[in-house]
Amino acid sequence: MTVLFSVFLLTLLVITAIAAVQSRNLFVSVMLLGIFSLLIAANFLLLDAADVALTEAAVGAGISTVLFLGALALTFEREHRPTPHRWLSLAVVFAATLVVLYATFDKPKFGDPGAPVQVHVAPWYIEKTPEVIDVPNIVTAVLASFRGYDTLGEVFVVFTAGIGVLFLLSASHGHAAQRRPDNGDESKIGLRNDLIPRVVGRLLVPFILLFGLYVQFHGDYGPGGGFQAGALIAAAVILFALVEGEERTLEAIPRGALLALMVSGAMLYGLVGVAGIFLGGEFLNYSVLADDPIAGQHLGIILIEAGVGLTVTGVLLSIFHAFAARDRF
Amino acid sequence: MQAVLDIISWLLLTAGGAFVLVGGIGALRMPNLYTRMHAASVTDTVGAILVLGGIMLQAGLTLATIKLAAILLFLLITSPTASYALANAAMIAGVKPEAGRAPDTEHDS
Amino acid sequence: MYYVVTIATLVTMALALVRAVLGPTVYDRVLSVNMFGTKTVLLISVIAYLAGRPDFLDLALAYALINFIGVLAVLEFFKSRTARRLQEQSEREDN
Amino acid sequence: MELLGIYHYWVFAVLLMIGFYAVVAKVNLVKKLIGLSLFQSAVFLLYITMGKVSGGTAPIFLKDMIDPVFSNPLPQVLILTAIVVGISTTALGLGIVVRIKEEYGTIEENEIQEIDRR
Repeated sequence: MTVLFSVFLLTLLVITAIAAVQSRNLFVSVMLLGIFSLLIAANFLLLDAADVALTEAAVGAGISTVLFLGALALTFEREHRPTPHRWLSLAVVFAATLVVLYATFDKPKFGDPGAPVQVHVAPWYIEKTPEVIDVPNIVTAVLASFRGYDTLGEVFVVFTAGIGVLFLLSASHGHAAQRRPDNGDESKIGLRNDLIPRVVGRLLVPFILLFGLYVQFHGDYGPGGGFQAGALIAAAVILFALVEGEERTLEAIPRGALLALMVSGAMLYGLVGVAGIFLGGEFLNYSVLADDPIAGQHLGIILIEAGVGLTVTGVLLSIFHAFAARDRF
Repeated sequence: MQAVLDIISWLLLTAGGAFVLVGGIGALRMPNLYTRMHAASVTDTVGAILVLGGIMLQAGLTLATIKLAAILLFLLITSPTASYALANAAMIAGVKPEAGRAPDTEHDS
Repeated sequence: MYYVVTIATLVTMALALVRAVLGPTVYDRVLSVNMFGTKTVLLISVIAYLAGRPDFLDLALAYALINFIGVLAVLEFFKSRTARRLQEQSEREDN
Repeated sequence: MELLGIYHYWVFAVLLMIGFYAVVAKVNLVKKLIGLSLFQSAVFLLYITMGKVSGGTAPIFLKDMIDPVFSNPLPQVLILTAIVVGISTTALGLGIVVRIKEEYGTIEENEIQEIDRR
């Protein structure tokens, strides 16, 4: 029965994707992308990937939509030109689809416990997690401890992407340096003058922050962790910015603080690794952080998850502010 | 006792499913934006109360029930707010509510 | 019994998707995105019990909160666009 | 049932190619980025699909579990980080698009090329 639900959701997924690509109105595409994200997250859940579904929920439906809209506000809302050489592209894509479809017949059967992916390292992780690390969530254990190097790399990629966006969007305008006159008229109609969303938004922000912290620190025991928590906390601050305005958000958390968050998160991660070396272990070996190896692992995981959370929050919020502060012209 | 609870929760779940479905059909079939919004809000409020209430009865007195209550509370706060903001935005943009089968005049703009 | 609710929710999601694809106004699409979000919350709560994993409810909670932010962001966007249009219009009339 | 098992992979293939079509055929740069995120999501779906074990459950120990079968946690770890990296890189792409719009006044690829040729 669950398989049938999956099939239904997957079919909806394909319809959404086609509609998103086919629409000439970019708003519509972005909104359909939001629906796409909800659908694919439901699919992840049916495929037993609760942590991934939570990440997709926090990132896809909220932050991704906000960022795309921020970019659309600075560019155009519609595609101006019809697709050139449409039939040629379709033919190429069709041929490529046939090739990929042909390849799918050689894939191991869906859900086969004997498939090559399932027999190599994964059983070892599942077997060793209770014994070596002793946290209930195996995904967190693999993410933070067994494959700590990978995650360190990912955190630095996120960090670099954030720095890149800040570089790109802090440049001043090239030829047309006309500034938007700062009159208050324009925002009279916006959400921040609308009582009901404002009150409800203000009411919800602390709860989302609290939930973000819960996800951050409950990540060892249930679905959650630094990446999800970072995205959730960033979403809470974005909600605050929507109902209270950019200026007040920047008063509460100035740009410098966001930059400090980004840097300190990545630094914290790196320092935990280096601390392992100084205490006589290898880089990112948490067992030496405390007298008891398992307590050391727990401490290490909490610290690096905190680092991940700080960096992700800082980067996503910096990107949001960079888009929002850019003048339209 | 357990059987009674089960029956009540099944009734709630089935009724919830029915309301959700009716709201969905309404959102598709109604003639213009405001009527559709009316149909859609049924699924967000009554549907959610019934479905989550049914699951709560199944869950009994556990942490899960508290989580379900929190979900229900947030849904009951957020979805009317979203509906209000949507109606407000549409109104300002000039989508007027009309009686009868108003043709959809304003297309994506 | 969970199956009945799941199927009803899935069908409603499909109907909402049809509405999102058909439009015709952007506001109809926002409406269906919002509806889609709340239906996903219900779906996930039900699936959590169907699979016997109550810890999945965290996900439903996250969805209920995040979906609201997405919808508000879209509406804020439309409102500021409408405001700009109205302003341009009044400036044109002044001249 | 045999076909249902392979359906996930088919959806992966079709989604991948829808994203690919948007990237190669569309001239609008934002649309290309939308295509890119669809492409990304297709790859995510493939990984998670491969990690599923029939009769398995999410790889989180609960107290009252007796001899549980877990789906593969490794693809989930990879994709979890990839989603956040994906949104950061998409944001970088959007940043570049915004700068292109400011310099060229357009985000349609062929118009940009025309301006460059002048």
